[in-house]
Parts: sequence; structure tokens; C-alpha cells
Amino acid sequence: MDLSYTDAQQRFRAEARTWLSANVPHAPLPSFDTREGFEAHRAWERKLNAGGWAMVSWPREYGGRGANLLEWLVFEEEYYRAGAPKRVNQNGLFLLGPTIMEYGTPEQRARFLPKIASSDEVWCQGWSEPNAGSDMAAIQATAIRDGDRYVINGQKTWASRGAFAHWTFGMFRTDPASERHRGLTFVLVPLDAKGVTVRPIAQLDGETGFAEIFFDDVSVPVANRLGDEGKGWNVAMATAGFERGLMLRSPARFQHTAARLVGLYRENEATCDPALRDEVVACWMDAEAYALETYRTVSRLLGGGKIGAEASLNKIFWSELDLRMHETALRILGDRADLLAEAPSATGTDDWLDGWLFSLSGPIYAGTNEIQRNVIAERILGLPRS
Amino acid sequence: MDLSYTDAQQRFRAEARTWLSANVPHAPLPSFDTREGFEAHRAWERKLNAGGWAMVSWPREYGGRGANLLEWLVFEEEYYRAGAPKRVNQNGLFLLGPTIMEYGTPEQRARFLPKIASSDEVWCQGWSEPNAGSDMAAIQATAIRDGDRYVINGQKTWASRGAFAHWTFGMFRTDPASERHRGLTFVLVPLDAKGVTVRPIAQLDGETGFAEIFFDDVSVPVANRLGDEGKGWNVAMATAGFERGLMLRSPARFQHTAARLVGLYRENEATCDPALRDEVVACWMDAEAYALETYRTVSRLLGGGKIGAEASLNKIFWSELDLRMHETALRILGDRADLLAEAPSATGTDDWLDGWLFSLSGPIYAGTNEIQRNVIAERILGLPRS
Amino acid sequence: MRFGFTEDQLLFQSTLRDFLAKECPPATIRALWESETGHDAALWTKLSALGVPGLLVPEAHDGLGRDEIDLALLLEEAGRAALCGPIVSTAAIGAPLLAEIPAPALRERWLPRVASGEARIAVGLPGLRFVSDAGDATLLLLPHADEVHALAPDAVQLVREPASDPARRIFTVSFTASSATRVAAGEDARRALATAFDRAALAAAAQAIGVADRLVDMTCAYARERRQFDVPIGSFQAVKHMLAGVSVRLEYARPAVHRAAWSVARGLAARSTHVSHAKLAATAAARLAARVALQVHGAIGYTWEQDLHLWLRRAWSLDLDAGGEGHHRARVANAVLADGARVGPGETFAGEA
Amino acid sequence: MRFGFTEDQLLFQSTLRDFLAKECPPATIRALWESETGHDAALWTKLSALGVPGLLVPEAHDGLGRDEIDLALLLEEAGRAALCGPIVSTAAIGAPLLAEIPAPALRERWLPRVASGEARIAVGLPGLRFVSDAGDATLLLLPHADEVHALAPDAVQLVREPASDPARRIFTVSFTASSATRVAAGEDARRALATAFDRAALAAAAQAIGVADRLVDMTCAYARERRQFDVPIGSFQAVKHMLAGVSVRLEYARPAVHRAAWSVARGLAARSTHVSHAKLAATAAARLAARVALQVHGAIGYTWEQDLHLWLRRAWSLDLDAGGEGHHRARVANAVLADGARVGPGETFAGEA
Repeated sequence: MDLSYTDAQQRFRAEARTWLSANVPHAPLPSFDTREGFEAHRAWERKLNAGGWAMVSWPREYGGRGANLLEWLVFEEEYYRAGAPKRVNQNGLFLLGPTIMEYGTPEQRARFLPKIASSDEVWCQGWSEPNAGSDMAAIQATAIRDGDRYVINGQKTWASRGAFAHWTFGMFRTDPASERHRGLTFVLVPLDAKGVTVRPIAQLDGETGFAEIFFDDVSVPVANRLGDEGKGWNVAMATAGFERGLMLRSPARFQHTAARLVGLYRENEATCDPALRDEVVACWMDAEAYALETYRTVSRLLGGGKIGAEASLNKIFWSELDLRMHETALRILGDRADLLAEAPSATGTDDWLDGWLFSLSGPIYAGTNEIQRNVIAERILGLPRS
Repeated sequence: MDLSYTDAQQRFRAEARTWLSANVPHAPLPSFDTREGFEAHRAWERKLNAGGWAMVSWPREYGGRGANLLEWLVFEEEYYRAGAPKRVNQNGLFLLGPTIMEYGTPEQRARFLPKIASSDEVWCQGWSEPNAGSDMAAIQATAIRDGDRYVINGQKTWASRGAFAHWTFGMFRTDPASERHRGLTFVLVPLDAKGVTVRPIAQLDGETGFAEIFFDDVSVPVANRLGDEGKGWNVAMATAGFERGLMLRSPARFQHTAARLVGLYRENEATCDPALRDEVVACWMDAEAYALETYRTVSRLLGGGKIGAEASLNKIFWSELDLRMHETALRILGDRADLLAEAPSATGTDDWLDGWLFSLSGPIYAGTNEIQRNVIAERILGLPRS
Repeated sequence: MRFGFTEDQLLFQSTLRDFLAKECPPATIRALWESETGHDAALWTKLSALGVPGLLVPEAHDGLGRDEIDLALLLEEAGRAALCGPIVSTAAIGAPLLAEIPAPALRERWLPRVASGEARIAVGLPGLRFVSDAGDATLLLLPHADEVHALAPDAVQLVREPASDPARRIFTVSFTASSATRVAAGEDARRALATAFDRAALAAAAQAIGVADRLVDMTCAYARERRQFDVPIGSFQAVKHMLAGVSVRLEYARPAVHRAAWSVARGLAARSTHVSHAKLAATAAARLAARVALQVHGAIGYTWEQDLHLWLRRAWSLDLDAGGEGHHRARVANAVLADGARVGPGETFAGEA
Repeated sequence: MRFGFTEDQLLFQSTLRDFLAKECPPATIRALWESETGHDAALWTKLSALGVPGLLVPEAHDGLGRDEIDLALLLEEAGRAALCGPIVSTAAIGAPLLAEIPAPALRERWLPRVASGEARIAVGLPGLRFVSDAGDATLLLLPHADEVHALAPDAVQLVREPASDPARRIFTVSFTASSATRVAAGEDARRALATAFDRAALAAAAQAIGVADRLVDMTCAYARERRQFDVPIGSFQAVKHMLAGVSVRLEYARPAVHRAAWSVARGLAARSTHVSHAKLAATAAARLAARVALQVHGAIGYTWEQDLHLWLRRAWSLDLDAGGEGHHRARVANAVLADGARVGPGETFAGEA
């Protein structure tokens, strides 16, 4: 056990802090679920990539700086501390990227990773279908082999950033006679291909955060397949592990929210419900616990360990924490909790309302928390399947 | 809507209050899960019965005073307000009694009800078996017809008060070829019958609160059957309705605990965790809500309504409330929470510890709360069976 | 002692339910959201024909002369339909406040017009930052120090405060108080405003019950229909138990609201405690219902096009109206923990005599 | 930066686990419950042979000279075995307190005897009402004003306070303080007692982790075996999700305890905050585990003869040891809400440098 940073790690932190403090936009960017905000966020990503900070843990050849996971955690801490923008290409950077690193051919890595790092190509995920939500193995969209191409038909839905993204990745049934998780293949599809129709869907907050994607005889080369034909489930499970596990939700994100919550409470302490003091402190402890557990996991991974079903513990913990922090913030704000940003009395309410609406989706996306509890019970605790 | 008592109800309350104040023992009786305490509680029941207060809602011919359910609620309020002893024969009074009233023959009513009212015969329930807990339809104990008698074999368990009781009631399989809830019959068995062995079981609190009962060719007359042969499930369900529903846990019980909790908090307010204030108030509100809902139910029943699956709502509500009140009390007591009564520093801790240990069994007995949630979902909300 | 409604009251409730199901479907609510004022004149005219605005207006002033028990039933139905606006601000708060303050000329002038549906009243309440539905009111009753002032719309400055729940039309209101605008002062004003606050909190509680009912109904219906893993998701114990948990909290909030309505109607001393209990229990049940409803619906419930959020937003924003959790919890605590408070068995209805 | 244990530490832990599984089965715990002193000389001798009592005793005094990180692992195993007594009072609290106070003669005399298993130390802590394991101690270290006093058993008056957890041997202790009994004063005493308090709270937290682990293991084993409705009850989602919920809280309490151990071992400024976080998280996880364990076991878990309650009682009573929830929550709150508190990303390990 050694919970102090090395000098090299300290220098890395200092370098990141310096760069971010010089480059992070002073004013918040518009929401990346608008066209304008989407492009503003891409511009930021390009700047980040130019500085070599888009994905510090990737090899230099793909736009990274070959940092290890601990340094990645340090970078994330500095990123959130600096109040830097949300990552518009998070599906590409944190989910697809690691999957291509593991399952992609050298050609695929060279083709896709640098453009993910630069956000020249922004990705959305194309996993869910109207009848395949929690039950992802019920996928019906097909990709039928025709020579050196796949012809894709069907529908995907709940594709975050789908309204503006350039590419989607997802599972398609390559063996139409197959059932459940067999016969599925992981395919990368450009959204400007002929036969693709994207229908934006408005979310609770009124923004078009996600989209339906319709495929009508969309033809893509076999080279767009990631992993083996019929092995899409394994590839997707690795991706889902990244999502629920380490990358998508780094502790810094929640520690930043917890610190803001502490600040909000201190500003409103004189007037808000005194019971909220304990809630704020409980939230801070949980954010801290999430960081501690992540450092423990990273130490284990650096020692050669693998991430497994315990990613389901993470998913539940951070999603419940995020919801609880935002609920506590709204309770602190009291009757101003649901004021929109343009309301004259909304000064000091920051973006807690938007954050709360988003936090409500946490227990749903990336595999509902009910599915995660099944995974924990069956794969960690060894309880029998139903 | 009229939430004021009639003059007659007020007089009834005054009469009960006067009698109780003159007769309730000044010192608490020893625990009824000891032989000494059991007999002391029986003596109290005899006194109560002599005053005509054992079961006010029963007809006068069986020892009651023909009161209606509203008056029964009023009596319960006065009973708890007076700090009167626990009801050692509650299984007879609140569960079996109403069942005999509904399913018994005139002879059975005349034979059993007065001795229940007087506690000359104290009853325990004989429903659970080692392999039939939540799954009560898995009952294996048999009662095989032999002329005008049943010959009983098998085992029952978790019979509260079983160590000292005189009789047990339960379901037995009269058709050995039957499965699940068919072929079961409701039979009353004297525990001094030949072939009955009672093994007391020590509980968490160290007292022998319940017992296993073994039946080895125990012979009882057919007249001991309640309801029709093979219809025991229906009879038992009615009994379970009484248990979970109105009778076993009258609101006064929890309002009494809530009022004591308020007092305990006020005594310790200066030193205990300030967060407990909200907990105490929340408990008080829930106890009040339980009373309000019970008055609503009783009003409905007096208007000709029936109690149905909503008894499962009651069971969950009171058992969770009871647990929460006792947990709050222990948190108020802090480091003295688990002192036994004989500890020198236990002054002012009353019997909160014992009450808490008992409250832990609330979500388990009378049908686990998980079973109740299934009932609510399927029978009230109309969700499909699994 | 009878804890229940009369046949007449239940008929009134079911009539309203049927009416709102027909006249106020989700499309109407969405149109109200989009509208400038949040008020639909055609719907209001029809509600007026049923007597809704004048429910609490004395019969002498052309109202129905009913009490807060009927009001609670009305507002449960409003919650079930996700309808707010003048049905709350005018019928539940404005009209009875007007009827209570000792200003006969004002009453004579305005109450018949409320009953006819012609006038809508917005009420400012002491301690509350915002005034609901002020943008479309024909009369505003506003607190100032310990007085009540009556103002015409052109005599006040309104600033709209857009909220996440588009049904919540709230305003910051400023005005110049004068002896000409004062309609009640001193103890009269204090008492009237305190009752108005309790009525507002009761109104939020009653709506919350209707909202929670509707959320449970919608979610159970969805759970019966929606299939995953080849079975309806409602057959999963996780879904069943979440919904059963909502039912438990809801069914024990409901009688608290009905009792509070009785206590306000009778002006009982414990009225404020009962109202605060009702508001806490009902809005907590509605919030829990919203949480579970969204979780069971999953992503589909997170869309603007699905109607679920009409009720989600109500469940969330009712909590913010008429005093928050902390305020109401403190009111109950102060009553329950006071010296000599009567809190044990037998005390529940002891104050009714 | 490495958040994990050395091979050596993990070996130490697994050795202890195997040892306790063999030497300290439930029958032994029950015998300790029944015993006069709650202390088993034979078991203590064997633990002494492993170096347990002297884990934190400097090597110069015949101890193992390890730190609180090893201690946390030891106490997790003690919790897993439901063992307390001198393994906590002497090894975790008494010995390091003795090693810290500036009383060389006392150290010289007692520390080797602690290491050999000959002496057992009971410690009184400031602000705590009771002293654990005082009945069988050979030396008592007791606070008085801002001083530490060392007393022989015959110089104190002990009153046993029987508790629901028979493993919790607590006493009210009184004694006459004099300059002859004083072994530390002023800042030395304050600092030593504050650290001793933190070590006691850390000890409770570490035990709670072991207790919760064991409760989860026992309950999962039972849920795999026990059949109702023709299937193992562990196949019901209600049971699965309750146990998964325990796992979530437990797995995020565990690293908080390990970090607190590191902070105490290094004497970090934020030590008390870390210890309080650890104690709150670990005892909450253990309490939740106890709740779910009992519910899943049903009536069988409610019996004295089933071993489950050996761990239930520990889960409940560890919460009461070394400062309750309110105390520890206030310590964290005071640190986190202080002016200039550094609470954001990047601050978690900022104090280690």
C-alpha cells in the first residue's frame, strides 16, 4: 500500500493542470445535444487532441501519450477540476476505442482511432432496439453477408448523440436463423451511408439527446466488422465492461459534483433544511469511496488483473450517487429547484436541474441497474439463475 | 366523512379507560415466553375476561360485549394507552377466533370461543413446516381419516407461544395424493394429546418464544376439523387475512410506541444525534397514517365491505414502521442501546432493545414482506404471475 | 365516526374523472404547456358549467358552497389529469380566501364572477417566493406585512419564472401597497392567509395523490405490455416489488390527505399539522411513484413524446409548491415535540369534538 | 501509488483466516459468550504464537513492529470469525497506545509481556462511557481530564454492563487518579488518546467488513440451498437484489477502511476524517448485511441455535463501539464543510505527500 503519487505522476498532473488552465474555454459551451453545441464541443476536442490530451492512455501513434491508467485517473481529476467541457465523443473515446484496441485489426486501429481522438468522427452506439433493451440478446437488425459486404436492415434506438454523430457501432444478426446471443456480429456503420435514416428523439429536457437509426439495405464493407463474424456478443460485452466499469464514469466526475454540492450547501446553509447537511456529507463520502475503489481497481489492473462482473457494482454505485447528489442539490435550492436557466430568479442554481434530469437516466442506460443486480447476484455471489 | 366519535363511543371509551385504570397491573409482567410470565399473562387475561373486555367485538354469548369494529379500535387505544400487558392468547383471540366465527359449527363456537376468551385454552399456530415457510402450500404433515377421527403425523415449526400453549391450529394434508394447496384440511389439535412432542426453540433474545411440534400418530376427532375436508387452504387464507389485516396489529400498538419514541427523544434531545429529530417525527406520522387507514378500512367494513389483498399493504406498512421506530429508539440510546435490562447503566432504556429484537421478526412472520409484495403486485396491481 | 365519502361525493369525483378523461387528455395538457397563459378558456368554460371554480364559493354568491373535502376529491382528479392552473389557484385557494376576508364589497363583486368562470384569482402566500398563475388572473390577492391586498392585473409588475414543469406558471410579483388596495389587516389577515397557505398545501397534496395514482396505473399497464426476455417485464419480481413499494406509501398517504381536508373544512386546531403530514406523505409517495415509473419505463419514459413526463413533472414540482419538505417537517415536529403534545393512541381524532 | 496489499500482507491475512476457521469456530465463540471473562487463554496463547497481540508492538519490545494496515487485515479476519475481546482491546488499541505515550519504564515493563501474550490491556477513551474487556485486563490505561493513567486491575472499580451482544464485554470503570498513576499529560496525552480513539474506530470498521463478508457468504450459501416453491430461494430476484444491494455498499466501504488504516499508519492530518468515513461506511454495510441476512434466513435466522446471530450481534454492536454515527458524521461534516476544505477531484490523496 502506497497512497502517495510518484514525482513523475506529480509532474504529469502539473503539466495537465497547466495546459488545461491555459486552454479550457472560459464560458460554458452550449449543450452538445444541439447542432451548435455539438460543433463547439468538437472544436474543443480538436484542441485537446492537438495538445495530446484527448486520450492520454492511448499509444502515441493513435493520438495518445502512452500514459498508464493511474495517470489517466490523474488527468481526469485535472480535467474535471478545470471545469472542462463534457466529452462529445465519449462513446468513441471510452467505449469503442478500447474495444478496437482489443479486437481491431492493425488496419482498423490505424483507420479509426486517430479520428476518434480528434473527433473528426464522432460515434454513437447502436445497440438497443425497440424490442431489445434490457434484453439485448433479442436483437433483430440483420447484417447479411453479400460477398465482401454486409447488407444491413432494421432499426436501432436510444443512440445518444445519434442526431449529429458520424458513425455508429452495434450488433447485428449475421445469421438470420440464429437465436439470442449467438449469430450476432459487431459492425461499424457510417451514418452518411445510403439507406440510413436518423430520427432525432427529444428527451425529458427537451433536447434531442438521442436518436433512432433506421437501416434500409445499407451496404458496408466486411472490413467494418470488429472481431469475428458471429462473435459480436463477446465484443459487445467487452465494450459494456468498459462502459459500466472504469472509463465512462471516472471518479473525478462525481468528486467534482460532490465538491460543487458542498459549495452549494455552504451558500444556502442559513436557509435550507438542516437535514440536508447529513445528506451532503454522505454524498461527499460516497464520491470519495468511488475514487478509492477506482484507485484500488486500477492498481489491480496495473498488476495484471482483469475487470469482470464487478463493473456492475460500479454502475450501480455511481448512478445512485449521481442521482442522490443532484436530488440533494435540488432540495437545497428549494422552490427554485425547477427554474430554467433563463428564469430571473435562477441565479445560483447553476445547471443542477439539467444535471438532475440527466442523472435520472443513470440507473437506466448502460444496462439498467436491475440487470446489474442480476449480474452481481449470479456472477459475483454465485446465486442460481432464475 | 365524520371524524368525531358519537356520544356512545365516547362513553364506551370512558368505561374502558376507567376499568383499565383500576385493573391494569402496576408493574410489568414477566415475559410471556417464560413459564412464570405465561401464567401471569393468563391470570391477567382471566381478569380481563371477567370484566368483559377480553374480546369486545365478540357476541356476549362467547364472552364479548357485541361491540362493533370501531369500538374495538377505541378499546385497543385505551388498552395500549393504559400500558396493559401483551395478549398471550393473541393467536386464539385475533386469528383463530374470527376464523371459528366464520367457519365453525355452532358446537365448535360454543366449545372453543369462551375458552379462548378466558385463556383457559391458549393457542399457537401450527402452519409452518421445515419445508413449508413462505411456500405454505408445500405442507407435508398429514391427517389421515380413520372413521370419525384423523390420525396426524408430521412436524410443524415456528409456533409462537408453542412452548406453553394448550392447543394448536393448522393445515394438514388429508389427501396424501394431493399437491400444493389442494387436499389440505384445517384441524385443531390439543397439545396434550398422545403422540404430540413439543420442542421449545430459543429465539434471538434467548427466550423460548417458539416451538417445534412433532406429531406421531396423534388421533383427534373429526369434530376438530374447521371447515370442509380438503378446503383448509381457504380457511387458512381467511385466518391469514385477519393476521395481516386488521386484528393482530391494531394501530394503537404502534401509536403507543410512537408516543414513547417521542418521549424518549425529548429526554435525550440534548445529547443525541440531531438527525434523529426528523426520524422521530416521520415515525409519528406513519403511526398516525396507520391509524387513519385503519379507521378508513373499518368504516368500509362497517358499510359492508370486505378485507382483501390490501391486508398485504398493512403487513408491510406496520412491520416496516415497527422496525423503524425501534431502530430510531436505539439510535437515540446510542452506546447504551444494547444493554440488557439488568445492566446498571440501562436506566431509561426501557424495553426498547427487546422491542427491537421482536420488531426484526415483523417482516418475516405472518407471511414475509416479499410474499406480501408479490400479493400486492399480482392481486392489487394486476401484474402477471412469474 | 365515518372515515369515507358520501355517495354524492363519490359521484362528484367520478363525474370529474370522466369529464377530465374526455376533455383534458394529454394533448390538451401539452397544448396548455405551449400556450401563452397556461389557461384554456374553452376548458375553463366547461369546468365552470360543472361548478368547479365556485366549488368553495358560498351558494349565496352562486357557488356550490361545498367544503375542502370535496375540494380534495376535485384536486385528486386534477392531478390524475395533470391539470393545474386556475383549478388550483382560483377554485382551491383564491375563492375561499376571498370568501373569508372581511371585505363584503369585494366578495359581492368577485365571488359570483369566480363561480361563473369569468374571474380567475392568483394568490400570494406569506413566506413563498412565487405567485402561481398570476399571468392570467383577473384579480390578485397579495400579502404585504400582515395585510392582504387586492390588486387588478394592471396594478402589479409580473416577472415570469419559466420552470421545468411547463404546467407550473410562476411569477415574481411586485406592487405598491396602499390603504386603497388593503382588504384585510391584523388578526383577520393573518388567519385568512394562514388558512390559505394550508389550503394551498392541501391542494398540492391532493393533486399528488392523483398524480401518483396515474403514474402507478400507467406503469402497471406498461409493465403488463412490455416484453423482454420473452415475458412481460411486470412478471419480474424486481418490477413487482418496486411497484408494490409505491402502493404501500401511496395507500397510507391517501387517508392523511383526506383527514387533512376534513381538518381544514372544520377549522380544527391541529389543522396545520394534519396538512403538513398530508403534504409530506403525498408528495413523497408521488416522488417515489415518479422514480419507479421512470425506471420501469426505461428509455421510452425519458422521451418528450411519451406522455409519462406530464405526470413526472407534476410529481416533482408539487413538492416545491406551498412550502417544501423542511418547512412542513418543522411544522409537524414543533407540534409533536411540544410540551404537553397529545400524541398517543386515542388522540388521533381527539381534537374533533 | 499502489492501492493494494503486499504478497506478505495477503499471506498474513490468509494465514489468520485459516487459523481462525480452525481454532475459532462458532462453538468456541459460544463458549466465550458463556465464559466468565470472555477470554480464552488457550486461544490467546495460540494467537500469541502467531504474534497477534504484539502486531503493533515495536520489534525492540519483541513485537512484530507492523502497522495499522496489517492491523486492519487482522481485524477483518477477527470480524469474519466473530471474535473480539483482547484481539481488539489489547492488540489494536492498548499496545500501540502504550507504545506511544512517553513513559519508557511502562513500555519496557509491559510491551514485551503484551507481545508474549502474558498481558492484556483495556483502554478507556475520552468521550466514551464504557471500557471494553476491562474485566480480564492485566493493565488499564484510562483517561482523566487530559491525562492518561495506568492502573492495575486491583486499583479500579469495575461494574459489568451486560449487553445483548455477549461478545461485547463492557464496564463502567472508576478509579482515583493520582500523580503516581499518571503516565502522560498535556499535548502528549491528548495526541495519544486521539490516536487511540481513531484506532478503536478503525478497529470497529475493519471488524465490520469481516462481519459483513461473513454474513453475505452465509446468506448466499443458505439462499443456494434453501428451496421454496420448488426452487432455491436464491433464484428469486427479490433475494438476489437484496444481496446485490449489500455487495454494493460493502465493496465501497472496504477501500475506505483500507485507506483509513493507511492514514492512521502514516499519521496523516486527515486521519480522523478518513477513520470516521470508514467507520460510518463499514458499520452501515454490516448493518445492512445483517438486515438482509436475517430476512433471507427467515425464522431459522431468528433462533439462538443457528449460528447466524453470532455475526448479527457483531454487526449491530460494532456500530455502538468507538463513537456512534452522529459523532463520526459530525467529524466528517466539520472537515468537509470547513472554510478552505479541499474536497474536489485530485484532493483524495493530496495529503499523503
